[in-house]
Amino acid sequence: MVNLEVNLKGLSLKNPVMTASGTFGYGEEFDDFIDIDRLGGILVKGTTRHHREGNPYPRMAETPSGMLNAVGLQNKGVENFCNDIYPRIKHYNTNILVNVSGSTIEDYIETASMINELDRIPAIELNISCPNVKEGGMAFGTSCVSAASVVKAVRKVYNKHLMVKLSPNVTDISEIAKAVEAEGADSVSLINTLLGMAIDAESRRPLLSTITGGLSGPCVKPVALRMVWQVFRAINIPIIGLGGIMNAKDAIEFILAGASAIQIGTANFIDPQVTVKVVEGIKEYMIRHKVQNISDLVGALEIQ
Amino acid sequence: MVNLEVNLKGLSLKNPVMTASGTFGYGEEFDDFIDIDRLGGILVKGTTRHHREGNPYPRMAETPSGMLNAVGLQNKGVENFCNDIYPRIKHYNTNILVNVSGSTIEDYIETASMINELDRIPAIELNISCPNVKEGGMAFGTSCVSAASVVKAVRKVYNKHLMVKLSPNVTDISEIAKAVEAEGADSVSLINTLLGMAIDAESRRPLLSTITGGLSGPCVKPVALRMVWQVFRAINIPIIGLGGIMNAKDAIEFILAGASAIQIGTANFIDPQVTVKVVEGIKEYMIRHKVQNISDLVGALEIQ
Amino acid sequence: MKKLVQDFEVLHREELNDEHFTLEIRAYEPLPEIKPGQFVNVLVENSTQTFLRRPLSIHFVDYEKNSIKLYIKRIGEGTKKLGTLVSGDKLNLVFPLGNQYSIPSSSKTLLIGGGCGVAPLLYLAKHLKEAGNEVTTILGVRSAIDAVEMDAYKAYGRILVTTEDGSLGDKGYPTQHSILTNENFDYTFTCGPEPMMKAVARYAKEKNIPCEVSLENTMACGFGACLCCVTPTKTGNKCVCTEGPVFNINDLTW
Amino acid sequence: MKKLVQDFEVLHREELNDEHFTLEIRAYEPLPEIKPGQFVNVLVENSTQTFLRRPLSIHFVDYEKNSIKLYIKRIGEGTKKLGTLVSGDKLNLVFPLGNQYSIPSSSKTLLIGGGCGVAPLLYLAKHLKEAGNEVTTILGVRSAIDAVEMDAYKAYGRILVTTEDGSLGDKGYPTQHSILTNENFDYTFTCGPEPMMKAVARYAKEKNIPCEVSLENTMACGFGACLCCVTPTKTGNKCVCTEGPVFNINDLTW
Ligand SMILES: Cc1cc2nc3c(=O)[nH]c(=O)nc-3n(C[C@H](O)[C@H](O)[C@H](O)COP(=O)(O)OP(=O)(O)OC[C@H]3O[C@@H](n4cnc5c(N)ncnc54)[C@H](O)[C@@H]3O)c2cc1C
Ligand SMILES: Cc1cc2nc3c(=O)[nH]c(=O)nc-3n(C[C@H](O)[C@H](O)[C@H](O)COP(=O)(O)OP(=O)(O)OC[C@H]3O[C@@H](n4cnc5c(N)ncnc54)[C@H](O)[C@@H]3O)c2cc1C
Ligand SMILES: Cc1cc2nc3c(=O)[nH]c(=O)nc-3n(C[C@H](O)[C@H](O)[C@H](O)COP(=O)(O)O)c2cc1C
Ligand SMILES: Cc1cc2nc3c(=O)[nH]c(=O)nc-3n(C[C@H](O)[C@H](O)[C@H](O)COP(=O)(O)O)c2cc1C
Ligand code: FES
Ligand code: FES
Repeated sequence: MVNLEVNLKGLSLKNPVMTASGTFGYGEEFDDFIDIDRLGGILVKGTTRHHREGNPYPRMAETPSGMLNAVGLQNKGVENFCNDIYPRIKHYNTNILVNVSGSTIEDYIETASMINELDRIPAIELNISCPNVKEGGMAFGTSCVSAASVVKAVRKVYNKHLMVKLSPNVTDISEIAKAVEAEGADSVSLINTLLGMAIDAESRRPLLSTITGGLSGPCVKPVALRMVWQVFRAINIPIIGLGGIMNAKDAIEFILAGASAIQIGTANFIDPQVTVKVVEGIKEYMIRHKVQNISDLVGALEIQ
Repeated sequence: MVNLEVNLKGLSLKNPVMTASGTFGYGEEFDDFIDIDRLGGILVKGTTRHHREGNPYPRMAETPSGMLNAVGLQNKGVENFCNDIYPRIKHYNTNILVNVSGSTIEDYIETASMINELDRIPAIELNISCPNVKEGGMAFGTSCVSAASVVKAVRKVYNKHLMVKLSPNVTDISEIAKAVEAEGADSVSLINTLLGMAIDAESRRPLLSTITGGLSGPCVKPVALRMVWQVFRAINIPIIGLGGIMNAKDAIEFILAGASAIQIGTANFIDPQVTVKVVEGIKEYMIRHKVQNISDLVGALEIQ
Repeated sequence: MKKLVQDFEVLHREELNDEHFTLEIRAYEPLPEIKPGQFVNVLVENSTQTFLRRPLSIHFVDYEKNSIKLYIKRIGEGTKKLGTLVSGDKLNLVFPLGNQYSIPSSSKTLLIGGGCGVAPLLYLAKHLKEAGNEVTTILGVRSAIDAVEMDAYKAYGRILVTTEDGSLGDKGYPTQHSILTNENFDYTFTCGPEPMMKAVARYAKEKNIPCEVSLENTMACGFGACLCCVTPTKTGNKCVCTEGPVFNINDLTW
Repeated sequence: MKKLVQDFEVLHREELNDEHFTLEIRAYEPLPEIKPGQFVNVLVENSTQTFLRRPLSIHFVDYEKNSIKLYIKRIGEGTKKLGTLVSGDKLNLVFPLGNQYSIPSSSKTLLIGGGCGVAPLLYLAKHLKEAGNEVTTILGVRSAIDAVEMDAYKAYGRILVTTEDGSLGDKGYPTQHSILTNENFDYTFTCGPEPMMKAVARYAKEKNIPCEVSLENTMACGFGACLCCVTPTKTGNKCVCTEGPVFNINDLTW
């Protein structure tokens, strides 16, 4: 039989399929649709030190083969997560990762150290790339110096698997990846959303309350694939690839480009069962192509 | 009647609709389909100092709501343009702009000064952003210093309208725009293609001979609109907006975001008559919205 | 109430007037219990401009036929495409979504709908009647030709119409109907354009009776996963898709 | 030859076997002159995965009916969607595109087609016959069931078949047909999978007779504007859509 297991520097996944933060709630929202325990891992909502109301309505606009969002990290804060949500979801028999966001280094440190105490959370994903927060959430991810500084600070207080989520809104993503690798990141996930904008020509108004927002969905897949490929050749820690994955074929493309595991985001909105279908599709691909271990496909793009 | 005339710092267009370089050949390819004289201007193929064979086959891949290309500036060189092509196309009663590309500053200087001599070419578009050339074509557009240096050099030898085409593959496009404005650019056009990649999961091969290529079409529109909006607030010279424009509604969106004129690229492949339809559609919008001058719409996005 | 993703089969599309149509669709599996006010999220296939699903209220449920009826206004690509479906076509739904209108008992209830906001009211009227309430429905439309499905409402109570051009019923908006001054009600329920719902809310506040409104919003998922659909409430931002679409006006910041 | 963008109306779709079908489409305006080897670029509407047009060879032209016939193999989204069109549906074409096969006179011509590469050969056979040539067509298919439209070819000359499984005609590939060793020809024309065309080219070079092949490529525009469709030739990169799709093998780097 084919072996879908993935080992991300100590974090082991039963298969390479995870969910993308902010698109999968706390997992519970999908209980009616799928058996979450069949996934390699789930990334829960972006979590911050303090409660955040997020941005005003409207927060969403459809775009060609994609969508823009301006949720703005609405969440009840890390304490609420630890006390109320964690007890409710820790029963899942899959890896639960918390996406940690912040506006200051202190925020990140506080939040990460609180999550560090939770037995059933084997890893965090450090979100240094959210484009929807005014006070610097994205700025951290757009320069090597600031990206390194936040990873360095969090590394000191967080001793499990530290995944760092990179912003695609940069000139050279592999430089940023190298900088966070150097500070002890265990893996990198990419890409977060591309900064975009939508306008209603008739009303002459922006479609989002924040004017600009984060672009996701199949439209960003070519950019995401390119970045995974670039980063793969630049660093030695594992890569988690995402951006527009809608089916197993897309997932395989990311793996061939260099991703050890993948995340599925926007596709969950269109088909809440997509994640388990992708697990099955990857299996089917491996059987058809006589690939024994999924790891054999990682970065296996053939270039003459 | 509505007035569609646009004045781009001395370069006057009968309407804001131009074509994007590399997607409109030398104009002649569209003679069968439309009356080119009805357009505000046409941007002919990327032209370099020397003949270029371009990249090997395959050069194109379809993507969700877009395409990747890796043409690689195939052209016969500026001398051939001046001697063979220019005489053939100079009869068009519209603005013919030459997209000038290069690998070194000397290349840009040489090419621009030869085009400077052509009476019927009122402007060049300096392509410092083509992602398909290995030797630095894009590098110029991805740092303020190098962008400034090439504009400065060309400004010395080129004394007509100097439009500079910006790369979207940067962390902060408004910084680059400011840098080229400071060196005397008369206008900026944006965006060139986003660097992307496509893979065939079955054959495990990249779909382009160059592995990565330039993404265009509606999928990039949200990113392009956002960049036009950002640059509009950063500089004082006119902006020519492009990226995924398929119809008049899209064109209006770019104008509202801050573009004084627009270019249509990939859409020409799907409907070779799209440009004149957009001219008509803009007219119709202006009548319906009681807008007298197209310039009244430039940057007229309403923000509470 | 378990949410499902299921294919349905189109039984019948009925054109009501230029803009509106109903689509009756049958499930292959037995339908779960569906409450008035709930909605479905529909996948529009074979359309280049509908990447996300389209939320649509449940207009009616026929458990015998195992079918749901949708009441749809042609707006853009998605709804226009739905308006081309024919008997036998497939339609994929995520459903049933959202909360529901409250069902009082032995009360005099007033339902006010406008535009395609009338969609959830028919099924609500049925439930109200079954719970022993007296039901009065006012539909506000532009012109007589828009006053459709009158007989359906009649089955569950009294049906009144206002038209903007005065071609049928009282002239004006539904909140200007004479019955609002001539009679008293215990409960009011509304769905439609926001200005209309706000007028109904004002009326309810004046009369000091409960008022429930059904809000629309931009939705990506429809089941609480994306947080794209919030509306401000007195207790902070709430998801219209899970904590609504039905809200008591007392909870809103209106 | 002026290129046009025009709507056509589907007259008839005929299923030839599991994979292949023909689509006969009628122009609303009188058709321009169309040469054998030319192609059309078709807009596939109502499909999320076909952003660009799809190039398809012109299989046949009926000036009396003012119609064009396409011969299509179901490959992906685009061709599958075309395979659902029915009489009365509209189809938008950019056409006629590309160059053409040469038409000699009073010669013994050999046409070799494989897969959906047979598409342009029928119309070519007609032109060759009309110019007074003797026409022999060999179709290479997998199995007897794939040997379709035999009668149509017969109208213009001799039709031979090779099947990979030996269920009809000679067993093997079309370049292994016995006629190639038993007879001599003056001209050869081919269209199909590249390995097959290369085998035909080798045969033609051995026999020292002219050979024209029709190449495929990834196309964005189809009319020379994008330079996405180049093929290397002895005189540099050439556009398959304007300088081809038909090339004399002497010009290629094969
Ligand atoms: C809970 C809920 C229940 C609904 N019930 C019904 C119903 O029963 N019948 C019915 O006809 N319509 C209903 N709607 C509205 C319906 O979802 C939209 O009309 C539909 O999504 C438009 O899709 P489209 O592709 O036709 O138009 P688009 O091309 O997507 O949009 C056309 C215009 O409508 C606006 N719009 C698009 N989607 C929405 C949305 N989700 N909410 C608000 N505005 C939007 C766009 O901004 C645009 O201006 C409901 C909406 C919600 C949120
Ligand atoms: C000049 C020319 C004439 C042609 N004539 C015919 C014809 O008469 N009948 C016919 O059935 N087919 C013909 N083809 C091929 C036809 O264009 C492709 O089969 C079609 O574009 C596939 O579209 P799709 O959406 O079904 O598949 P897709 O989903 O787009 O692609 C499926 C597979 O086919 C490959 N492919 C897609 N487009 C092309 C292309 N343009 N060239 C080569 N490979 C491609 C893809 O890489 C992919 O692996 C011709 C191609 C050219 C260039
Ligand atoms: C509605 C929405 C909310 C998101 N919230 C977060 C978040 O809180 N933290 C984060 O790191 N990324 C967030 N993202 C980005 C996704 O995790 C993912 O990086 C992106 O959507 C690209 O993947 P996709 O194309 O598969 O959706 C969000 C995306 C969407 C669409
Ligand atoms: C096939 C192709 C070739 C192109 N060649 C050039 C070029 O030579 N010079 C240039 O500046 N941009 C070139 N571009 C980029 C376009 O001019 C334009 O910036 C980009 O395609 C975005 O616009 P669109 O989405 O309307 O196509 C090319 C684009 C395509 C698709
Ligand atoms: S639409 Fe996603 S949370 Fe409501
Ligand atoms: S397909 Fe565009 S030049 Fe040939």
